[in-house]
Amino acid sequence: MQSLPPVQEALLAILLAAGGPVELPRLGAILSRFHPGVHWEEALEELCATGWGPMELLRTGTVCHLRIRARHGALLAAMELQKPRPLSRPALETLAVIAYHQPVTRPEIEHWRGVSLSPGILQQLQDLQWIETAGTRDSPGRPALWTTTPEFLRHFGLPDLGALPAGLSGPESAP
Amino acid sequence: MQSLPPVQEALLAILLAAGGPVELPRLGAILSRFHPGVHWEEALEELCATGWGPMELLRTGTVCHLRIRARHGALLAAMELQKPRPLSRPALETLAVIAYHQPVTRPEIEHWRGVSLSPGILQQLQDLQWIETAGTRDSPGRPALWTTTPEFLRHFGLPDLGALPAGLSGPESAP
Amino acid sequence: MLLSTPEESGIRVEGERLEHLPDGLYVPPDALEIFLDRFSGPLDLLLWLIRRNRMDIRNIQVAEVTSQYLAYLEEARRRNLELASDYLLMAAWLAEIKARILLPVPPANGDTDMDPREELAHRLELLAEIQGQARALDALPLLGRDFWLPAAVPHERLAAPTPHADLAMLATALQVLARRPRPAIPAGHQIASPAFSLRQRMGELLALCQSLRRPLGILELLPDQPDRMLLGLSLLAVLELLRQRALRLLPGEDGSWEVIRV
Repeated sequence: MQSLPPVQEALLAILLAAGGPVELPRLGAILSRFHPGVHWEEALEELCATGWGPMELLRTGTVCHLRIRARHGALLAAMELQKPRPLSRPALETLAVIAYHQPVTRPEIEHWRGVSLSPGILQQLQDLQWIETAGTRDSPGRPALWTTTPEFLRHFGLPDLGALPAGLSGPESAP
Repeated sequence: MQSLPPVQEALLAILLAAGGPVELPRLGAILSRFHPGVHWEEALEELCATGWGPMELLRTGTVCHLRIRARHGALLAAMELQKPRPLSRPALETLAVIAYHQPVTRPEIEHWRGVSLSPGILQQLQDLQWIETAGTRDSPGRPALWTTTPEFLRHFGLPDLGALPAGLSGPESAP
Repeated sequence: MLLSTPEESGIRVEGERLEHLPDGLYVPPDALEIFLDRFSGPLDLLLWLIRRNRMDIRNIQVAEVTSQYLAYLEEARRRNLELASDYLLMAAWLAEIKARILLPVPPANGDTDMDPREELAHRLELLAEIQGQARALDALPLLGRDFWLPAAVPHERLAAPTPHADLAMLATALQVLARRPRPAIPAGHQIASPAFSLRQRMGELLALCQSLRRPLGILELLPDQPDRMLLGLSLLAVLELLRQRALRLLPGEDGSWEVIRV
């Protein structure tokens, strides 16, 4: 069985555990700390050039991430691995607040949900093209205003926002 | 860089793309189709014995999955990808009632613990995606039935509910 | 371990660990509230008392345990500690069990009531079981603390599927939110009070810079009075003046900064 230089193994461990793109400066900082004196950039370049087993390593701008080689496409399609999972509860609640109370700012969403918003959620909903920003509120800090998109209407089969089913509105109105 | 035997590479591609446990019969069916005449069980056994780069391959019951080797723990902890928050004692006890006695209703949880459930606890466990409701009990009020989720198993490294450890007796239990 | 139980950690008073509580009232002054907080409820306190007295759950000396339990409650009441009503309910139940033990056993009359002592033992066993299971869960390795899993690696031809969400889920989520207790809406930060206003503070700072005609360091810009509001306003005023380009930032000595009137 092939063995990897320790810094390359560490690099792969980080990318595998992160489950998404990792910023190169952050990657470099951790690798230099755990493998002082080793050129992590060289290790990265080598992995980018050769890949590792079924994976390839991609570097775009200041991030890098893993991907399974194109040649395994037929195999993976046959596995039908990618079953849609339900939208996570925090994401669902955030989307509900935006849909029913738009336009809303991030602090308002946090107020409605009663918890602070973890950074990935708005990004995830944005990646799904269900929400977008539309201007800013004219209050201190000028927070961005979030609204749903036409793609949101299309995905949920709504002619317009007025067709959203009645959700109980809260005992108090939004701030 | 040396290359991996094709059936092992295919096996790893499937497990990596799945991002979780894969049923062995399904794995075998696909591998036999794409690599006819090759003993996929041998390839699996070899990978289980040696691991592969930063990962090890675990086989529990009829499923197998990948895990990052323990030696990268310090590195990944330093990455702070996900910081586990300690559970409060009431939350942990509530999770224990649900995990070991599912499906249970809220009044049943309160009966087991001998104290009423403060409102945030089920919410917290739900936000962690460790518990969910699965139908209602056919009794007055039709209370919701709580169960644990696949995410709960994943988080505690359990192949299935049958693998839950036996309860530990109290440090001061009667002699 | 994610948690500690009273049994494991003992009671700490002013940093001193008390392995064995003195007899009489078992918790020294001022520690009672912390002590009671450690229990998840009255049943938990009772279970602890029974274990501490080395009694068998199946053979509880109800009179003794009840008097100890009531002593805690009495002490809590004397110190005006707020106890959940569950604690009082338990006291009433214990009193009832005690009374029924003292009464002569009535002839069998088809009464299907569970022997109250039996029921208490049963409830305590349930709690002990749960606590053991909670400890077992707590001892399990935890993702992100003790082990790490590789996340799903994407493939270019297999786009990540759109997560499942439908309108019913959306409406339900909103209903759940409406029922969830929320912190009161913060009243917003009222910066302008009759005594100080941002505009006034900006004017004062500007006048100060103009009159001195030299770069001013941070300490000179802050108010003399130890007033939090005025301190905040002063910092805000500096930032606002910098933004309006009425002041300019200069590097000061040893890495500090100074401002000067433009």
